[in-house]
Amino acid sequence: MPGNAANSEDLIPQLATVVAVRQETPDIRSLRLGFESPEAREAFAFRPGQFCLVSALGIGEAVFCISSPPAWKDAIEVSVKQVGKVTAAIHDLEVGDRVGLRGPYGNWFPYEAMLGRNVVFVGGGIGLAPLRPLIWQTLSERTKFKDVHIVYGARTVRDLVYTDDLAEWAKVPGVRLVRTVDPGGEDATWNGEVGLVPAVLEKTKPSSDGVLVVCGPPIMIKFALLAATRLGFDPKDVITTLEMKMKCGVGLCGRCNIGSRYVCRDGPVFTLKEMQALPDEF
Amino acid sequence: MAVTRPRIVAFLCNWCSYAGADLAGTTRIKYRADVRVIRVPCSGRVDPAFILKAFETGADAVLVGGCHPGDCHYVRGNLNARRRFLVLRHLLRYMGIEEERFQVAWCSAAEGAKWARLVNEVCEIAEKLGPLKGFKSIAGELATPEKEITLSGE
Amino acid sequence: MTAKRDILRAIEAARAKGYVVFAPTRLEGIPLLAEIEEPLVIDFDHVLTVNTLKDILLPRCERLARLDVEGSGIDPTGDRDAAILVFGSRPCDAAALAILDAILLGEVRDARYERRRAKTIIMTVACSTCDDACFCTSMGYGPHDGTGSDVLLVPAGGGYSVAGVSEKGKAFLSAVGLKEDTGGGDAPPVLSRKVETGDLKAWLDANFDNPVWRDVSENCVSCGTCYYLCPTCHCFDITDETGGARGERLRIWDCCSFSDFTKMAGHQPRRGRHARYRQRVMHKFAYCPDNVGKVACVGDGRCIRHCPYGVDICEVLSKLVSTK
Amino acid sequence: MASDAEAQLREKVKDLLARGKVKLVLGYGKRSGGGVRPLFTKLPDDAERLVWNDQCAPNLAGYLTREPCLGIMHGGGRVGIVAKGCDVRAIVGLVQEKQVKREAVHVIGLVCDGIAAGGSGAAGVPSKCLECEWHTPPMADDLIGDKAAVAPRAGDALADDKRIEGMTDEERWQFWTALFSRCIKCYACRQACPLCYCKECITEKSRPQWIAKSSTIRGNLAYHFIRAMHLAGRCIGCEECRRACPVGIPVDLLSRFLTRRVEEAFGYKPGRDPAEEPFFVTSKENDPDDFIR
Repeated sequence: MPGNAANSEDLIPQLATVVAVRQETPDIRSLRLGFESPEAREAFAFRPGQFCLVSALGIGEAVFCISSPPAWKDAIEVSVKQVGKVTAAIHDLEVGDRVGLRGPYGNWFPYEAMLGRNVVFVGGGIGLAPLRPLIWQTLSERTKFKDVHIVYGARTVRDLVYTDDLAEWAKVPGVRLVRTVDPGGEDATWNGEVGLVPAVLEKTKPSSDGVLVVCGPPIMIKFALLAATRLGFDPKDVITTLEMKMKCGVGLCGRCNIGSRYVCRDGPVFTLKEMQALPDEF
Repeated sequence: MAVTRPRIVAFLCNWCSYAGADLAGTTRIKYRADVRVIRVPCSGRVDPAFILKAFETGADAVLVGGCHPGDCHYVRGNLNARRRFLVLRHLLRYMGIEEERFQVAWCSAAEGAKWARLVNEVCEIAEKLGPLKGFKSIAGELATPEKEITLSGE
Repeated sequence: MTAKRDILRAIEAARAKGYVVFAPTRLEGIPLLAEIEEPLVIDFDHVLTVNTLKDILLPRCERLARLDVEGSGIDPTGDRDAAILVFGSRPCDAAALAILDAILLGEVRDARYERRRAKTIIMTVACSTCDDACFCTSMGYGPHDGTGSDVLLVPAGGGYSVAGVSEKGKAFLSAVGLKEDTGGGDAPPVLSRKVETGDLKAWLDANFDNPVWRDVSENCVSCGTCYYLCPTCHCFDITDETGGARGERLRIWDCCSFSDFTKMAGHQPRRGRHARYRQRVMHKFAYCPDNVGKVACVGDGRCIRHCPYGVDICEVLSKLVSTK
Repeated sequence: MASDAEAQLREKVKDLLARGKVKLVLGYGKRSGGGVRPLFTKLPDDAERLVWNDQCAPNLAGYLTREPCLGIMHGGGRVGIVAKGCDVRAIVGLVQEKQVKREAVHVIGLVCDGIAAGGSGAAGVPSKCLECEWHTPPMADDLIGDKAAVAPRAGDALADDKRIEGMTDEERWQFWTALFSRCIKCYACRQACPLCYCKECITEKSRPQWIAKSSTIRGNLAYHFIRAMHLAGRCIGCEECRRACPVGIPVDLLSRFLTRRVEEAFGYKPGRDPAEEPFFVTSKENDPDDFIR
């Protein structure tokens, strides 16, 4: 049987090298992964929203969204929250260590469809990671969009990720950045909002004539989607990216389905309209 | 002469045997260097899974050191463990692993000399039985290669 | 009609040509598809082997790569090069391959499955008997069906009629010196079990939240028997196992009835065994039709035969469609 | 097993459900194509579908630690269960280990003189039925059947064990590795076991990964070894694991062997008295210690 090499998957990662590590929060680290050669990076062509699988060799493989914009040509970044066996092993890695890397997989944010419109980004905790490349891409072509609105929150001040990026984004003309922490998560120097992300989103009343992109923990996504609906957004303009347990990343291993849609293959990016057609099992 | 040295894993209670091993060291009692010590809070902490893992990953014998009855820091940890260890020895034998490969001893913080003797004895047992082949035969690709240590003057 | 001894001779010829041969044998009375060295050990009298062609084409444990943990090396491992002949599997198991092909060789192709599939000849021996768990006819197949087979042998008056079903099968027949010889096949056995699933897909699409899922899954204890013995279940896990500096990356079977199948750190989207049982039924009878246009069930009946607690998929389906 | 026992059973269950004494009765019903399977009896009229015969192999005690029984018991309701002597021992074990409150189960004990060969998947006469000491359950709220009518089965329940004991270490290792290399890790043995009720099994733990996930002989042996230890002195020998195994592994051999050694050394038998403390959570000063250096 002749195989189409491009779509033939043997589940074997390539090697990549940890070239930089940044401690984002007490339990989140961002790793910059460099490739064996510029050609290998070139071949790893991705768009914001796609994900990859990173292996700690001998420990296992886990799924991460690519949190750096495609424009960074030297390396890619993933942000890893320590929650289990593989993520703990990845946290133990140091600059110079090697990892397995597989991808990019999945679909991506509909960037072209967002052009010329108001855009609202809503992130919670490490859920800012998949939005980060999209935000950078959007801001690099700022003039092609109307209002850009970013609402980002975490449990506490210490849990906010990409604080340098947030500062950069706030400086871009015409970007409204609202930061928030959950009640009780503020400290003496905090000058942002205090409140849960969906509530703060509603309070900031963005124009519903635009696209809203949201990512965060599952429970936050659920409430943010409700908030978006109340604000009057069209379900097909509300976009999120979902997480399910994945092993293969390409629609073969059979575990990341929600209804008949596979998050790895048909997602991870879904519109609210698409999600409304899925059973409530995510 | 190249010889294959036995690999002994010892799980030692923090409150007694571990201190006993320490004492053996500070009083400069010589004993075999083929033992790898793992400190545990109590012999009662030693889960059968630890022993299995030790054998699975290349140990030829396992030694557990705990407090003498009545001395347990947690009152009954060693006594409860004693039941488990008795059963575990039966299981090992039933599976086809010589039960002598799993040894339990009560050894207090004052018994540095006993510790040294125990290690030597368990080493001798392991040498007499030879390398534990069973687990190595099923480890396949993951079998730890036997490290041959060249000794001079022995 | 072709005599049994000629068929055994053809198997020998295949072995001489370097084929690795799998065939039904008995292990302590249990019919199992296993690699054989000698055609005389083949068991012709069983209804269905406990294991399926999955054991050969999508094995329960397969090494993807050797890992050098300290030196950070990944060394992909291949298969044995030898061509494979599976002799004596049943029509339902061959039909399952057509379903697996649709799933695993679709938009994204499972490279390892594809390679093994390409070098495997499926020489099916049609059924002369069936048991009360068999329901292939209800799923659109039959005891003498050739779907998925390369060669189909149908019992015929003590011998067999021989048909090359695929081009690959026809070529194999001429290579081992067996002539096609169709006609004169015995009448197929008549199945006692019949399940009507007419409106099933529509029912499933509309009833994800129906409380009846709790009732039909009551007996299920969430073991993996039905999955692991199912010829079409194909979900897998990828795991690393290490010993010191060496490791291997393995692909192993996994099962939607296990609670850790979808469990992530701090989030379990599929809670309760009714939800996991529902996933199994939905996957076979709704999601696969949506995705590849085929129901992922061939009616081999293993899940009924081997369920320790009598969960019967046919009864479940009937109960579902009759529930409002 | 007389059919009047079946009639009494139906009567009893109907009455319990009708009077609201229990919300659910776990019993046996007919299985399509012969044999029996568990039947969740919820309405008084469902009692007519209950059966009691020598095909009733499944031990239903495992359902007590699952939904919907758990929910009923947590809500203060009671669950009825039809149980043979061996099954009742599992319930006793669950009570001993505080998984089930004694007052939350209504045990309908049945005098049993053994399961038939081929009963619900068992290939031969279950070895548990040979020389069975528990024809009459050790604990019951209702007892059905005639104790006097029980005819013990002849046969050597320890035949396998004697054979294995007679082997050399080397032969035993070969025996087990050959046996467990067949294991496909479907976990039917664990799921069928009434005493394997852990919410998270050690097989699911990954930090550290005690048991290799794969069904290589390495992973299989580790699984069965640890499981045997977890059941030592707890296994009541109901053979559900053996009955459930799709590839015919007599999974119970290890745990039953260990439980017999526990009995020899400590005089402890699991599942005989709900007031007894479980074997492994306690100890005595004078426990055997001749193996300790």
